[in-house]
Amino acid sequence: MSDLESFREQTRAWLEENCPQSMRWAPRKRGNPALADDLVWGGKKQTYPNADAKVWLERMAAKGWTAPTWPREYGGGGLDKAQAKILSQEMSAVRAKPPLIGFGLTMIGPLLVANGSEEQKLRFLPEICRGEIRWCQGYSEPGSGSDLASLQTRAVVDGDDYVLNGQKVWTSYADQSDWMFCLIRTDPDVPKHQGITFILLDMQSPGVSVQAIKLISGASPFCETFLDDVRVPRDQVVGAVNDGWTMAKALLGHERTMISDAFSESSERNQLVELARTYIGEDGDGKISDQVVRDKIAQLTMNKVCFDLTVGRTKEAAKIGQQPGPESSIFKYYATELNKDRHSMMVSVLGPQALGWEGEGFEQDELDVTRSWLRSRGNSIEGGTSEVQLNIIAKRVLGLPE
Amino acid sequence: MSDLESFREQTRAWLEENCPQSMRWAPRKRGNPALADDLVWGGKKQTYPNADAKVWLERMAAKGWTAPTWPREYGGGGLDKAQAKILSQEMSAVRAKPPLIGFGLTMIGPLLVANGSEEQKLRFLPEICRGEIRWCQGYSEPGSGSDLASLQTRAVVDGDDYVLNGQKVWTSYADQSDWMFCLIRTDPDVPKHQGITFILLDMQSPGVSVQAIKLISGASPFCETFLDDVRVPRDQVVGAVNDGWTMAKALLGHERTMISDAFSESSERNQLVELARTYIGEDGDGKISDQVVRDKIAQLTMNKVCFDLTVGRTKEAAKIGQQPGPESSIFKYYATELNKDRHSMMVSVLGPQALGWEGEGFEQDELDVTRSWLRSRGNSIEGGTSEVQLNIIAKRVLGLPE
Amino acid sequence: MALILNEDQQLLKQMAGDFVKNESPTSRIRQIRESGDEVGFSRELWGRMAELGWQGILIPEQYGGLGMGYAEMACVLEECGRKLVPEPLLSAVLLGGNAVLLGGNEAQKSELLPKVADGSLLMTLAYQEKGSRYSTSQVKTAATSAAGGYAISGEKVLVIDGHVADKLVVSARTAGVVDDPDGVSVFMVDREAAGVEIVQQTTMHLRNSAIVRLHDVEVGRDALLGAEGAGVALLDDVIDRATVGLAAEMLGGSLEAFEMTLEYLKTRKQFGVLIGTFQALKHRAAEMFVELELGRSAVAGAAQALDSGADDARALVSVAKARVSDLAVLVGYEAIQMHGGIGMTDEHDIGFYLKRARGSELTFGDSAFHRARFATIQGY
Amino acid sequence: MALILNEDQQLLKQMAGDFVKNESPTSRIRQIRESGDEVGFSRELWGRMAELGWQGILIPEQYGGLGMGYAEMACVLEECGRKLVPEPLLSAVLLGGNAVLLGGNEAQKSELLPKVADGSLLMTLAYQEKGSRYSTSQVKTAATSAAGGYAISGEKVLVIDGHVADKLVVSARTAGVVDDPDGVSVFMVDREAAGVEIVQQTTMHLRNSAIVRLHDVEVGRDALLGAEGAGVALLDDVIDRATVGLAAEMLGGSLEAFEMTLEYLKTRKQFGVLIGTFQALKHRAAEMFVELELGRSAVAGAAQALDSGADDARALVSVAKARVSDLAVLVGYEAIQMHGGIGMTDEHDIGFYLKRARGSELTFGDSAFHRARFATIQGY
Repeated sequence: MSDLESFREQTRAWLEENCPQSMRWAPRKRGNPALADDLVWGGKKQTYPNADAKVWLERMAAKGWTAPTWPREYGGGGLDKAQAKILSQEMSAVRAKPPLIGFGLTMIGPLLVANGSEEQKLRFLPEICRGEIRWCQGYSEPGSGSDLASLQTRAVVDGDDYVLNGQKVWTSYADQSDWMFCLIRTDPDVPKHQGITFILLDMQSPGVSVQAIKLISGASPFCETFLDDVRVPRDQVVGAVNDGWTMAKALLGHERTMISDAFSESSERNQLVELARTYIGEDGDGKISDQVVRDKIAQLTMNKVCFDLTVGRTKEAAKIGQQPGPESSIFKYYATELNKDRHSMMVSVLGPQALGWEGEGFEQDELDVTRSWLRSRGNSIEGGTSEVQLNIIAKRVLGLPE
Repeated sequence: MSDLESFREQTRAWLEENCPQSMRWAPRKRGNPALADDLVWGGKKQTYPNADAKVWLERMAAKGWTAPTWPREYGGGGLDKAQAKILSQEMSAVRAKPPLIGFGLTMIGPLLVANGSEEQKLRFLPEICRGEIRWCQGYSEPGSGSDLASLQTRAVVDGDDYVLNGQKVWTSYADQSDWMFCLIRTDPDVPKHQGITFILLDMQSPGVSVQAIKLISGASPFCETFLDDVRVPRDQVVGAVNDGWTMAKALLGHERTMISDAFSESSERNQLVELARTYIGEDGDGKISDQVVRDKIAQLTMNKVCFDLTVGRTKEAAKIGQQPGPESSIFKYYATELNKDRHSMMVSVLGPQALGWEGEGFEQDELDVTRSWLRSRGNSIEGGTSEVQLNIIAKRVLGLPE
Repeated sequence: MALILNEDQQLLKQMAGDFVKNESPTSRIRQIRESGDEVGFSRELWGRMAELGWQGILIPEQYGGLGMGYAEMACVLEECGRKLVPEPLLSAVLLGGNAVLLGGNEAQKSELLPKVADGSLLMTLAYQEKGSRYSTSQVKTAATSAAGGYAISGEKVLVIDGHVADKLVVSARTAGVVDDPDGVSVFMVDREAAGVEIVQQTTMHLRNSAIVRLHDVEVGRDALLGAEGAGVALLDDVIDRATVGLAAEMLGGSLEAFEMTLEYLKTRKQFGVLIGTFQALKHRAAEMFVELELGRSAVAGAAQALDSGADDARALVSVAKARVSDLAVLVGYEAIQMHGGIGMTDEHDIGFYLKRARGSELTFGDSAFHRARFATIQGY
Repeated sequence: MALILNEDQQLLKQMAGDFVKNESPTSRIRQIRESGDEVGFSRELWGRMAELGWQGILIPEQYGGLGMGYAEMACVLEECGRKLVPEPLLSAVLLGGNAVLLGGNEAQKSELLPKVADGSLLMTLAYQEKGSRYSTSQVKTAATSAAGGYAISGEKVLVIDGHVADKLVVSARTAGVVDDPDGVSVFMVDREAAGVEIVQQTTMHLRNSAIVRLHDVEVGRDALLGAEGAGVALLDDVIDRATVGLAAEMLGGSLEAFEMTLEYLKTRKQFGVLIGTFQALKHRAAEMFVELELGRSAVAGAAQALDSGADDARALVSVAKARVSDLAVLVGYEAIQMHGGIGMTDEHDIGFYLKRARGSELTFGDSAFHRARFATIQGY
């Protein structure tokens, strides 16, 4: 038996024994976004959905498998790519939920592994792996919008510290987070893409205040974060001073991939069909009785199939070690536009039953459709607007002149 | 009986007596563009569709009613607005076809009435009224496209003449025309909108050669016109030298109105329905059996209704003496986009029977649908592209910044 | 056709616009939402509207109204739509008032219309049921013969301003089965009648609405509007008229959202320049303008057709509702997108316009419904 | 799934692209049109394609082919589509060849497939009739029993390359009435057989086509492909495969038209600047790029599904044809519009791409047809 085969056997056995039943996906519900509430984001404010969730995280963290490929000395699993793939496959096989998710593992952690100082790695990575700190991202500012490099929050040196003043907006779950990684202007006298530094900020620092932003959907996934003479030790800079844009670009790429990934689950594909059967009805042959609605649902479903196939092309290329091709530039744009179209159509299918906000006369599922629809309108704004995505395609892929 | 009432009675009687039966619209065919072939454009190359057409033109021209509001001394009818309206109403009442159409009556004639020299008026207007000369418009040049002011055809003074060199394209029916009104650069050293002069050119002049441009539809409504040391007397300038742009702007407005007018006939509204009944079929209730097709036809028909109502608003405003409102800025854009959509849908409805170009296997009506569809694609290019129209709306109506 | 406003109409519109701007900014609807105000509008402002005669615009002079038409009503509702004015014009006048005007006998009209016209009586139409979608014949609520009249039982939903209406115009089946176009009758029911239960609903688009439950509610024969069993035709006529009113309101909302967005394009900077300089946004703004002008024409055409009693009025009502439905949603979507992140916040008013746009789209039939209806009317 | 090309496929595609670029520029199709050439393609080039093995790609090795799949066939057809190559691959291999491969018995396959593979036999499918639209069961052509076989009478239209095909695969009704899915049979008919009349058609999209009239054409029992009366299933299978081939060709044509337009945007000046700097055009170009990438995925997905015999192959064929139909028409329309006046002239090649786009759209079902078919397959 090869080393990998024996690793697979051991892993499977360990997972079977250690993954609590309640931490396994129900077969049909996979990909239902409502279930994301069950997942553990970590951090000091984490309240575990149940005791099993905590046990599962502790067991996985002890093996370093919350961050399988990070070095063991930083709390990771020290697995190579082949082993990590096996772990992922075996987790799927037992339908194990991820023990821990969040920006620590997917964004700032990888950046620190690659670009952090040894001190930073030793200080932050083990805490991230154990789910002890939750991170948020402080990029956008009021007025910066799509033009991220125009940010105004300032840091000035004072002894061993930077002193920060300014305001960040659209910080996802800043109110739930312990630390923020942010972009701060450290040199106002150079072109705007220069003079920006990537800084790690303890949200408990004096002068930090956070206010949730309520969205049109009624939910508050984002916050405003005010920085008022906040002192940050200078060793909390990642990368070189004034080289924050380089750091940010890598992470921005991560964010775009995450957002489009979030919509690539195919189990929801036929939710529209189910809604149409319920709200529009079907004819004697089981066809949706309104052919116009049926035509539109078929169009949206085909769009999704084509998108999934396109993602599939990139994944196949990645498997054989190729770089993502030009097709990957469409992911953020198309996934978010498609998601908006799908939600918009769901509201049309519900008809008058989509008019509810809360209270009597509407089922919870109906209220969810309406609020999810409203939330979906932000998809083409956050993480790079659709307009910016089209600009990028026109410039970088098509080479159209400025 | 008021003067107007008696004018109406006399007019009606005269029309009844003098308008040949063959020069009256068949009630159902009104507005069918195929019939435009019956109409008389005038000019030396005119071949009359039948003897009645010639008689009808001569009778109307003798009364000055080919150009009812132009002064009598220039061959017009000398009618005031109220009388002209009555003439128009009475012509409609007997379904009289216009005795004469073309750029002479609708474009260069009105410009000469307003801006021509006395000599020019006496020379050209009577000939226009009698249908003896046909005009074409020489604006566009190769490379000028939407950017009309970039034209390069040059005129230099030589004695009493200008000597012209250059090339015009997209001249509608230059091969059928006797004269061209054109824009020529007379001063290359000033900003491009200046230094342009409006010149009348005899197409028989030595050095003028014309070549028809074949379109993707197979038809050749446009020509290229080459000017090679063409001598034009300086008294054939309209308006001031180097003030051609002012002259052109008035006429360009006319052209845009004409193009949109051409699509505002509503008798074609249900041609799509008839085609769908034939090529798609209907159910037991007489409904188009494919609901998706039916939905699209209803959409296109509604678009047409809304457009007609919008034109109606402008017409009503004009009747009470108001200037056209901002709604008139959408006419060219929307009429052409709608016409394209309608033709595109007609091809879809025909399905495989739209695949013909000529010869066996296809009805003439089917071939006409296909060729008209191809021709329609040019609607949003000629007379100011849709993009230019949107630019104009954004700038002039919405006041968006440059 | 009278597709443009005459001087009187222009004056009416101007005055309505000023009144709305001064007395009912968009902040009102936010305040009402936050306060959880159960009335959901201002009785004082309602009284002042009555002084201006708005409730009486459509009511003939013999019944105390102004005897004007839909062209005038549309002027007022377009302006109200701009600021999402919550006062119950749509329910009291266009639904309730019209039910009496079109369906009532002389006695009913003489008694009720003057009170509608002076604003003292709030009426509304309760015709929708859960699952009935946009149909007037999908009626499960039943009216059975009872001593001296009828006993009505059933549940109506999304009854516009049903939480405050004094009189509810209710559709109920006196014969036939669900979806049968015959056998539906229309009754007036007092909110105070025994067996009437009214539950306020909270809607996404902040349109005051209620569930009306009827438990063996007894009404006399004089509660019947129009002939027994012939209610669908009456309901369709009433809803057609309310639809034109709603379309005018939607046009106003779309214009306001568009103008807010245009203003944003002219003041917001990104990448060092005003975002209104980006040609892609310019073209999209120009396309919205095109749609707005077409929508304006469609509303004017439908209003004019109702006023002149034109044969094609129903077709033009469908044209108008289909057009402004698509228009309002387009503008709502583009407004949010062009505002960017701030447009997604509850704090910014622009979100109200998107919600109202889709809420109104899904009231009295969406554009697909009206395209199908239009095709049917046109015989294909 | 194999959605990306392996090294062999990349090499095949590269070679096909070079061959097409060198041997068959778009000017060929213009020359053929102008000359009125009755053959409509080059037998010499056809022979050289056979040397490259293109006709044999789909044919199993035991019948003299290369035994490759639709992924490989799509590589070649995409490149042919770029230059509107007129040689009869679609008819001879994907229609005619597939009819034998999927419907033939061992004797028929052994006899005919080697000749298809080496290019010596031209076959095609004659299934469309006037008014049959995209249906395989709308068959009026009748085959009645005759001595030793059948006598076939009827008219087929838009038979691709029917003017040169040596053998016509003809659908004819042996039982049932028009539109009955049962009772259609599929026969092979020699072009030289008595009673066969072939009239070349002139199509808008310059696809060589013919009317085939059958006047009591007698064929033997061995002319039957598959079981009598079970022809619709065979026809649908054959046309599915040809549809993927056509979709690949359409993808190629769309790519070429898009690239021509992109080049124009980068070189054409208006108002003193390159028109490719206008953001509105940039965004539209980027949107076309998005559609092209999705179209590429759809074609790859359908080809892969056929190659792997996947259950959802038919659904994916519909996804691919619907996608590239809309894609090709979009690109065709935008290409003309962005080229401006010059794009409207017959002299410029871009018009060929629009014509071919719609011609192919209306062949084997347009996008609406395939959306409806997809929904049916998916059970809704």
